Amino acid sequence: GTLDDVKARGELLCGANPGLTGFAAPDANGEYQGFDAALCKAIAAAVLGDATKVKFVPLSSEVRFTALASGEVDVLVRNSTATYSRDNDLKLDFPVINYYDGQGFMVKKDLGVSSAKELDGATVCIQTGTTTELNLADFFKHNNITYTPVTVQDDSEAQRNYLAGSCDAFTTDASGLAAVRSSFPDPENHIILPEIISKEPLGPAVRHGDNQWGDVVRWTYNALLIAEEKGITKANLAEVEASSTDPEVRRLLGLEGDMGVMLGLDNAAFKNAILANGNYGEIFEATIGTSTPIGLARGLNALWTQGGLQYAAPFR
Amino acid sequence: MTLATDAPKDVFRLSMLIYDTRYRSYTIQIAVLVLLLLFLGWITDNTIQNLAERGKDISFNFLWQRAGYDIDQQLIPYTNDSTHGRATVIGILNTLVVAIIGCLLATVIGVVAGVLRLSKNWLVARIMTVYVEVFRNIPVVLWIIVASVFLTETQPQPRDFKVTDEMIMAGEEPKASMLFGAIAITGRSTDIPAPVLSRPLPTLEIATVPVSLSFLAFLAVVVVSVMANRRFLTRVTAVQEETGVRPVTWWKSLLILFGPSIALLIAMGLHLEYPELKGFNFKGGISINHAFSALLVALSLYTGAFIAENVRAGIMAISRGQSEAAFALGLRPGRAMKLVILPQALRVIIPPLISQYLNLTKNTSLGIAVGYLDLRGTLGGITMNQTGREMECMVLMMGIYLVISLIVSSIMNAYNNAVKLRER
Amino acid sequence: MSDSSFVRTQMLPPEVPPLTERGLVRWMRENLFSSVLNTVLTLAGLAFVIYAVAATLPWFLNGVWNAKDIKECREIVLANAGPEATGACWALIRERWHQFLFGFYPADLYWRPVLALGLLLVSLAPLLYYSMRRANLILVGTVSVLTLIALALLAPGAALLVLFAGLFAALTAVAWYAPQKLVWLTLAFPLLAFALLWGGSVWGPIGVAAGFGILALVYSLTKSFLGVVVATGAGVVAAAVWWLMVQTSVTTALHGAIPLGIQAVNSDQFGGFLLAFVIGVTAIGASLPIGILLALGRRSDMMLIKTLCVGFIEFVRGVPLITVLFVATLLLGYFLPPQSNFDLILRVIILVTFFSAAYLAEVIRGGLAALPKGQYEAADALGLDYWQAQRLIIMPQALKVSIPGIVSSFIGLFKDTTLVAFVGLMDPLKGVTTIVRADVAWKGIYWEPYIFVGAIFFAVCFGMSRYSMYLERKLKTDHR
Amino acid sequence: MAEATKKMQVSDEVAIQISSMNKWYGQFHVLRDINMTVHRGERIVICGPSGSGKSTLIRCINRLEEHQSGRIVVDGTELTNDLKNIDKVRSEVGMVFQHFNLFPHLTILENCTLAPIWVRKTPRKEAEETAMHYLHKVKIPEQAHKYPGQLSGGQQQRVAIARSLCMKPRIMLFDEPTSALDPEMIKEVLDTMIQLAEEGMTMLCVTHEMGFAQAVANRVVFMDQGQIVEQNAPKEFFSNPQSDRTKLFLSQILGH
Amino acid sequence: MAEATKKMQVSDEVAIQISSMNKWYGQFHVLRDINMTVHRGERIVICGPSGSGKSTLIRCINRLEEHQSGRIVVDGTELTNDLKNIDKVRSEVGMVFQHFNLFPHLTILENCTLAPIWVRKTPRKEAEETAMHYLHKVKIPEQAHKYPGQLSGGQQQRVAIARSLCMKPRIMLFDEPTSALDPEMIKEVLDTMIQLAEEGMTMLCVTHEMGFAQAVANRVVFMDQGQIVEQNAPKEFFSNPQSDRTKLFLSQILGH
Ligand SMILES: Nc1ncnc2c1ncn2[C@@H]1O[C@H](COP(=O)(O)OP(=O)(O)OP(=O)(O)O)[C@@H](O)[C@H]1O
Ligand SMILES: Nc1ncnc2c1ncn2[C@@H]1O[C@H](COP(=O)(O)OP(=O)(O)OP(=O)(O)O)[C@@H](O)[C@H]1O
Ligand SMILES: [Mg+2]
Ligand SMILES: [Mg+2]
Repeated sequence: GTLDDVKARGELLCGANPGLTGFAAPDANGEYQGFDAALCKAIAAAVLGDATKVKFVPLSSEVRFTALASGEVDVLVRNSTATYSRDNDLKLDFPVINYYDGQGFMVKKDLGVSSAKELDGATVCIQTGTTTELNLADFFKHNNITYTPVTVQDDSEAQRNYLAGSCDAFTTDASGLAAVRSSFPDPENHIILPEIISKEPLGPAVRHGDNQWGDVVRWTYNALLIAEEKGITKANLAEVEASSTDPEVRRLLGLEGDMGVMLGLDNAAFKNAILANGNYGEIFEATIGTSTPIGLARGLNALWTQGGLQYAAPFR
Repeated sequence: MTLATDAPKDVFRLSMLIYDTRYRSYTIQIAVLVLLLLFLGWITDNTIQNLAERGKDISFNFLWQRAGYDIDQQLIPYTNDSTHGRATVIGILNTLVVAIIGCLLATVIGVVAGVLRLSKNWLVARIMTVYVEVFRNIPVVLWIIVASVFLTETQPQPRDFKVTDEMIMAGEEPKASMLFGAIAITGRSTDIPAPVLSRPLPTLEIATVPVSLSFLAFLAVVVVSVMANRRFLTRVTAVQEETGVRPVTWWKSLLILFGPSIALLIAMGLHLEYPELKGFNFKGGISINHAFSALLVALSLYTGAFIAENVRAGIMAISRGQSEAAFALGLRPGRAMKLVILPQALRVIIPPLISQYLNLTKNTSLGIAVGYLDLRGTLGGITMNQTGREMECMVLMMGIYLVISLIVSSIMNAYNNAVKLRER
Repeated sequence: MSDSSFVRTQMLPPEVPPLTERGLVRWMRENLFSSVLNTVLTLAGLAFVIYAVAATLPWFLNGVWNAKDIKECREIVLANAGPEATGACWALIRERWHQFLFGFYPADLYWRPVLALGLLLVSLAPLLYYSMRRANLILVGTVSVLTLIALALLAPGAALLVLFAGLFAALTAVAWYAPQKLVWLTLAFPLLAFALLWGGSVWGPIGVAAGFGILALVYSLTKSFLGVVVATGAGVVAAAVWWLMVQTSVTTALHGAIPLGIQAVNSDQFGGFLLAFVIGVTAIGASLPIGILLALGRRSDMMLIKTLCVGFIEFVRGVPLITVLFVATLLLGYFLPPQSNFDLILRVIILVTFFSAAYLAEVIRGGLAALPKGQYEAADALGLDYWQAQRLIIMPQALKVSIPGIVSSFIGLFKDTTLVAFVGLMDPLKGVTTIVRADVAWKGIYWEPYIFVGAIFFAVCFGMSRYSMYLERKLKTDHR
Repeated sequence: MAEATKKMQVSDEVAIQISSMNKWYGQFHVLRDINMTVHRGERIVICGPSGSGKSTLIRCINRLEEHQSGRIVVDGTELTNDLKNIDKVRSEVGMVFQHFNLFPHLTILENCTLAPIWVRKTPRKEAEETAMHYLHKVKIPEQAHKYPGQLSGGQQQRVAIARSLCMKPRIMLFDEPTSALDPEMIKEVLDTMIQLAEEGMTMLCVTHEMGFAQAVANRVVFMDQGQIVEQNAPKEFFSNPQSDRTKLFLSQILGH
Repeated sequence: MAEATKKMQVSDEVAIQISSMNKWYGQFHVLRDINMTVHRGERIVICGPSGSGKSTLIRCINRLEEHQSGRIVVDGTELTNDLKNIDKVRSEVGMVFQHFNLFPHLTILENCTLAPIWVRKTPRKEAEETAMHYLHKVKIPEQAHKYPGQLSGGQQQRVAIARSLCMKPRIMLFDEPTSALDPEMIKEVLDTMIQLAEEGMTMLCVTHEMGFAQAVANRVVFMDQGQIVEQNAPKEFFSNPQSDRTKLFLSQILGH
């Protein structure tokens, strides 16, 4: 299975978006940074014990699923929406959802529009090769209004067109909209409309049928969530390890039981995963949270305990 | 004299398969054929295995399924309820429309630039040289992007055209206004007046494609007038051959060419529908989106630079002696150009010209850089993405491009054979 | 008619032409204002130039070279030139130039691509100038000096620098004393470049070279009883077996026994112009032999072979490069045995090679057609066999005639390497530019990276096209 | 025959009058103070070393080159920048080039009828008859429907002569008409030219065929360094050259 | 000298034996029932009108063209489709073409050593010595390091002869070796060929140089319409031709 391949290779191949600010993009040194990138690093840490043993493969939206299917990458972490047809027709599996999103619209404030339903006759910028264009078509059709699509190749093109006024509205996942808005010289002049026209559960994808590998991805992610739930951070991990008596925490950190080995990993696997970038909350805050220029609130992605949807199965 | 003995019997030996010129080529060809078949078999086998492993099959059924996405430039009706197959046809038409208009524009640009490059005017020749060199030596993708950026970044927004009551009160002018009150170039599209008929003929639906009878009628009239003009010109030539003097023809020609069609259009009540600012955008008229314009402009300028070189080379290939001989016979420069230089230069220019057309047609696939939904954008882009049928889409797409190219190049070969200079 | 007889006793000296025929006045009259039309054209041209300069010059002049992000750039322009002014933000280039040139290649190893480029130019010398000693010396000398300067700037360490200086001095000496010997460098260059760029064990390239050795060996062993063409086939088959089935295990074993090598660089770290050059040069270099074979095949009188070659050439020339690139990323995986999956760059290079081979085949076919039939007949009459005739007589002449065509194919291909951005590779034009603009600090910057990349493309392509024109002229004169 | 030709009447009427003509190419003084009068019916051979300006002189006469000072009057029309005069002169002066310059995309017949039809406005029928007449004269009527590429060099040059004659010129200029031809073909062309001379055509001919000069020329003009160095009747010119340059030139030409 | 040459011994050994040979180009029967025996040391001149098949005959002998019926035996090796035989014959038969066909990208010396080195596998040193020997023989050793483009036509043809000789052939074929040359150069080449003849080389030569034929040939073969019409010793051939066609041909050739 993929797990053995990764171990044999000593390197995790992670399909990523090379240009989505906050989620994945290489920095000046060519190192991928961001929310999605952090998940890959955590998986690498869990499987190989070293968060740097990951090779990011930049993928365009058009080639991403083929790359995964053909084994070019082990896991695809490229803000991909989990859908029925992708699960079944494209033979993918989405083990977890690491970001709950929804498609929204951004318009310039001086356009005088406050609801997406007022966009009749508007020009809308949209990136091709994603679920967004289907959602968009459905939304306008459903509301009996018309629009002109301006299709563009990638995210930065979309923003440029929007800023230059090639379109009245820019549609993509709400997280993307926020990220984009934050980078504008005048964020206050743009508003994100209240309508969220779709559900966009984003998560890592793996090949259908390789359940063991799917489990590795799922539980690495769950470990990050549980860590946040239990208040384990990168900084206090050593301390917790020494002092904690919570059996779930002890199992998580590999102090008790054989949880890692059960999955074909090391018992310290999840500890390493947390050590890589911290827990889910830490990653969120460091990459896209309110303290970053992108400034996304946790919203749906808060832990269930705080009214969000992020809910990890118990670690036992 | 020694006589040759009888020819030895021609017995077949195995070694003759290699040494005998008669058999050797068969041996080689059969070996190649076997290798080829093995190779194809290997590939087929791999493909079948791979498809099985990924749980896929080969099927073109998706072409009849609902596409679900919108395309902003449609030459025939299309909505997101149409099929992928129809989206593909839209893509092909979008490819062809850029290719055809691009070829025409590039030819005009190329001929003008090529001729000006040879002009005695130093400044103009230099400017053209700079144009040709700059465009030829920078990737066409960059030009497409630059054209798109130029159009979107430097042109005004639709709402800059808006005239509000307050502005009238304050006596202010809107930030932008339409060219000749008819054409609006905005940062998102170019809107031009649309010809509309107030008394059109009915429209027929043939194989889900609406065919306008008015258009057919117009086409028929144009064809007839062109043919009539031909007849007229042959008659004029006959007169010239009789008397030696060519009658003045231009106004009669114009009348024959355009008179009937104009009459028909007036009869059908042709008028222009002007674009008007309504809501967010201009409505009415024909809206040409910028992806199209950018692709068209960039490809025409880029290919035009190459054509300019071909034209220059073609004219220079006609030796100076030819024009001197024509002058010495008393022909004026214009006549010499028409009767002596051009017919010869065209023979040199047209073959490379057609391969430039081919290049331009293939380069339309770079519309991907500005999101133009041509064949690659529909069939090889969104459709492929939404259906996950890479194999089928790619094969179909390459096949279509191939057919287009083969048609163009067979025209080229036919032309080449037709105009070959006769030598001893 | 004796009145018509005339003898000049005193020869006339040449006189200077009348004033109207001299100097600036005449030049202007002839070149700018010779007729009404010309005058109009001149004025229109002048207006255009003035407009273009006025529209863009301030932007260039207000350019900012030193800033940490685009906001700072805008502030500096605002401070320097006032609120209405616009200005370029070259600071981006200043910060990220290395990514445009090298992609994500490790910074401390930049000397390797630079050295490879230097060696590439040196190894081209014998192809371009054959055995012209002076031209060789000038080319090799200039390249050596430039490469050494670049290397020194990249500061790979004094020891290496001395080594390189020695290497280039040696090459320059060879160029002067035995220019033809540089061919050996040309032959070894592909493997040398591979070793330099990708690094890793030295046994890999040696293994590949061994494949060619096997080809030659099998050919020469079987030639006498199989005939040249069949022997070639046998050689190719043997080499293929070696490369595909044996080589990896042997080289791994050798590397295990004697681990020799330099730091390996993964091909996904390649980007920018480094990537463009790697794809362009490899594809043209590798497509040359394939192109030659296709061209020969197309002229062959064996129906099947001719049909195959024509079919292949016409197919490839009929589809856009971008579809070929999509095949490399999307479909090639289907055609190869399950689980075998190799590097995207390699896949792209392979398909681009086949693509350019079809174009080169046509160029070379032109060169072959230009050869008089007598050359083939003379070779036959002297008893040379098919490959000998091709190698010694036909190809040297046909390729020489084709060089301009090959150069322009290369220019076309080099420009087209930008299309690999559409399959996710980091080409300089779109790939690198996109990631640079995804950086929060530079978001919103548009023209500068394109101008920078466009200028480099222009310099390289223009240089090459000028060179090929020069070659064309030279070939014309010595082919009288 | 040769002597008969020479004795033909030369009228007093002036066909070409060149006076104090100078021409420069940039700084290079290529024609210096040329004075020359050609009477109707005269046949003049121009010779001289390569680069001496022979071709340039001949090309000035039908304004393929512009002169910068002095006057050229052809058949009473002065050559100035006036396009009408140029047209007039060109339609009266025929020219035959060293490299024939036939139009390769037209048949022989079309080559010959092109100018009459478009310049003289002759009806096609008539133009074709004239053309066939002259093609008969140069002895290749049977080639009329072939293309120039299908003819030998000598045949092509004869077509070129016929093409010029179709315009019924009063003056013919020849610029080394035989120097691009193989020896067997030279004779064909020279025969044609001699025949033309016999019919009284005014001819200026740049050539190194001294046999031709002796046979048909009224006058031989020797040029060097852009100047007319010597001119004389052929007999005197060859038997008794005056200037040293002429002597040197003749010794080279006749010696080899 | 000429007579001396002719008296040279001709051996009884057969060098080339052609019997009942026919060849077609498509439907066109270009060689018809050719029978011919050439003995070692014989020098045969083949002549005949253009298109009579002379070149084709000669090219059949080293299989540049394939014959369709009949036999050709060269030096005991029959020319069949067997590649080995073809190679063998080609390396024993030298051929000189009308247009020299030197390799323009190689120096004269390289032209001469190419085949010995690659076909005969002679060491380079030795091949160069041999080449210089033959270049001496054709009197252009000093040109060895020039390229063919730098030589005159006559010199090039002599190099072509030397190049063939370097393969030490037992038979030499010449296809109109002088017809592309200017008159002055023809002599140089003919001299070289005469010298070769004197040394006893078996030669077949297509030529219209009747002087050469009279001087060195043992036999003159006259062809017309693909057939051998007449063959005889030169003296009889020229003084007393038998067939009408030969007479007609000779009157044309010698007449002009
Ligand atoms: N277009 C031109 N520009 C500049 N110089 C020219 C031009 N045409 C000719 N010349 C020069 O003018 C001089 C006279 O040229 P011309 O052709 O008249 O000589 P010619 O006597 O006809 O020589 P030839 O016998 O070689 O034809 C030569 O030195 C030539 O180099
Ligand atoms: N490759 C070919 N295909 C068809 N016909 C050919 C070919 N080569 C020659 N011929 C014809 O065969 C005939 C004999 O040609 P060949 O060249 O042997 O004549 P030749 O006697 O050498 O004439 P010449 O003196 O002109 O060289 C000619 O009619 C020629 O047109
Ligand atoms: Mg001249
Ligand atoms: Mg012949």
